[in-house]
Amino acid sequence: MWLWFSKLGSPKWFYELSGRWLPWLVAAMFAFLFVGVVWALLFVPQDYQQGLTNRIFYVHVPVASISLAFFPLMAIAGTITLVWKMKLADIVVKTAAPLGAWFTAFALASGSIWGIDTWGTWWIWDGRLTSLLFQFFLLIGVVSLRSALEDSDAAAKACALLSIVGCINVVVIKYSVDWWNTLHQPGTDFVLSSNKANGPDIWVPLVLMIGAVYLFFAVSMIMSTRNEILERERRSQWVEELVDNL
Amino acid sequence: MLNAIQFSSFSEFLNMGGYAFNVWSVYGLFTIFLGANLLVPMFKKKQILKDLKRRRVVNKNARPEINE
Amino acid sequence: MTVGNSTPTSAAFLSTLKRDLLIAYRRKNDVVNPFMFFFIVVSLFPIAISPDADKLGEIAAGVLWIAALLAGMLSMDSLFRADYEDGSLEQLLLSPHPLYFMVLAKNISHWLVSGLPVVLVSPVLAYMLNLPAESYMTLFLTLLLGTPVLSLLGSIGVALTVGLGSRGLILAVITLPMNVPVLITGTLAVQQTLNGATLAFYLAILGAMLLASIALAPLASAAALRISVN
Amino acid sequence: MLSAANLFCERDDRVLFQGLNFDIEEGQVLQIVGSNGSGKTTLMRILCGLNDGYKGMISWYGEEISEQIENFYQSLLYIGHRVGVNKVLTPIENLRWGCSLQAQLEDEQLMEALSTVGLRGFEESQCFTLSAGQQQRVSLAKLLVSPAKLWVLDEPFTTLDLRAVQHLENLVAAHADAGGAVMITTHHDLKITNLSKLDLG
Repeated sequence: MWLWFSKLGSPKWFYELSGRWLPWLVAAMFAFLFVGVVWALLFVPQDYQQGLTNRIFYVHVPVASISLAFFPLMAIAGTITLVWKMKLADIVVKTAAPLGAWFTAFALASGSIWGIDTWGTWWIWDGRLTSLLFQFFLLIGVVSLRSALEDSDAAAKACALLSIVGCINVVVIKYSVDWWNTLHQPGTDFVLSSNKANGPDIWVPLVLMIGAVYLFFAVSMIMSTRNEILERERRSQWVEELVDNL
Repeated sequence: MLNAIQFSSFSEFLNMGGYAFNVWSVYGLFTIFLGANLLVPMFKKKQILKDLKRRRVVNKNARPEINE
Repeated sequence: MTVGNSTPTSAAFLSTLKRDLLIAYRRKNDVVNPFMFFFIVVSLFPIAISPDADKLGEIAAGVLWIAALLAGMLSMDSLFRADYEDGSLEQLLLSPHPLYFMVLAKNISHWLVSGLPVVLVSPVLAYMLNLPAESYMTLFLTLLLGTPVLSLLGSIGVALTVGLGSRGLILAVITLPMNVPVLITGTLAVQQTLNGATLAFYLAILGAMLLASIALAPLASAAALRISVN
Repeated sequence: MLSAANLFCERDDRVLFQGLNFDIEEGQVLQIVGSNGSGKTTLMRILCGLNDGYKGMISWYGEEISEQIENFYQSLLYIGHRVGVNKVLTPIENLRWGCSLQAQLEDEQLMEALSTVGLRGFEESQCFTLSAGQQQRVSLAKLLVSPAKLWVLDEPFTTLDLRAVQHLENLVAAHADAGGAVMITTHHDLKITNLSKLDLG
């Protein structure tokens, strides 16, 4: 177990392993995306209340739900950085923060576009949108702390700590915003579908899209992580050999 | 299977039951979102490798005695 | 070598608290400025929105909370800054006592100097903003419990950024979103007690937040200081 | 008392030192020499636990330092480039706080220490009115009253005048004679018996 763990922390090992996995992940991602998008756009029956805007859910829901995973991910990686000083964990914290900001931004944008017709306005202070908005702010905080600290070792630890603090905070914010929201304007949270009984035509494409977005998340993280490894390990022998063999 | 398609014509598909703007802008943003986060790291990798290669060549030429 | 008795942590805690209060007393600007800032920001709202008493009464609690939050955050900067620059922070890190208590002492002194005056003057400003009279006590008590939480949370952000030469607004970007739960509870307390909710419930929530942040925030600040001094 | 085994430190892809081993024993003065940027300050900060960007083992009386950090800090006095003197406080207030972290001392002892380092008459004036050398002396007054066995002094002579330099040198020698240990960086030639040197290149 310990050996496996320390091997996982080795950038070289990760670089080689991920190099072998990446093509398969990319292929799977495109397959899931293609089937999911075609199914969602063409075949899903329209919602009796929301009409064809239900197509928006098939991208909004996967992205929004995965965006909630970023702070826990960063907090776990941050803990590993602080406790075991594992290089790879810090790279995960570093690459996850901007990607998480993208995910959150897209979830916000798609949520508010969906709301144009349903709520009659681009933006309402709905519980979910509000807590996503603050999650976005906190992620931007981690990104800007990283770019402000020049010393990479201090930046690694500072961002790890901020991720842990941020993760606790996001959870508290989530609950307090929900509470605040129910007291101020009850019942405006959007629901996935009002006709759940409709069967597999509704949820199979959703599952496919969730899979596709998860794969996209993995692919993008792995790609940025590999870039970061190349830059940090540029003086090591294996990177020099890799460059020589180009 | 084809008769399960919800639209009878292509223009109807584009129209999205009157929600063309909402649906297509979200899917457009989705494409940008995916594309940016896949292409940017891809180009960055090329850039890094090019950079490392150039530096490697410069180093080799600068200190030939070390590499021999 | 003169060897005195080694210091118990409580004495080191009090000594640090006393030192920081003394510094604040010497640097009166640090005490007066947050207070004046609070006063001025609150006074700008009637000018920007409307002097209409009903409108002001509706937003009074929120305005006072946000002004208190901003005043606290702006004054946070001085929490570790001077100590970092003159090397006292290193001495603090090298003390044989748990850093948790040293940081807590500094936080308490900071709140006494910049938070407490704001809390004390809040009823006066609440009156000027035409907050319903029955809410004065609610506002005062929630600020009393809530502003220390803001200080404790802000201190984490300050500790993380103390080593930065030019920090600009990064401190605000990091710490402001963290204050959302306190802000929600504080302002809801004022609104909901007007509608007949019991104040004790909100005070209990704020009290729990205060206890949790007393227990955890100085630990995070201490860890952040060790990182920043590195 | 303090020993370092196989220390390795790199900063910005540059190895500052590797495979560094040394011991400091009671009664010893260790002068760390090396050119600018050779890692003298970094080494001292690592030994004090202010910097953890190193590999290797540092032990205090044979036991790893992180296992007994409070013990170690009870016996450590560190004076860095930034001497830890707050400018709005007076020398006596600074000294009172600085010492209170380690030991409970009477004000008379502190006053005496301040006049020994040549600050008689300045005890109650705020430090920003004092010169850099005088501020340095405030931190040196701590040496007189601190119970610490190990002194770690980073360039303590820079702002001092000749007499103060002589005085500090005597203090260091006396501390070693009394069974303490001193680690010091300076470009100055120390006239101290049982002085050993560690060259970082």
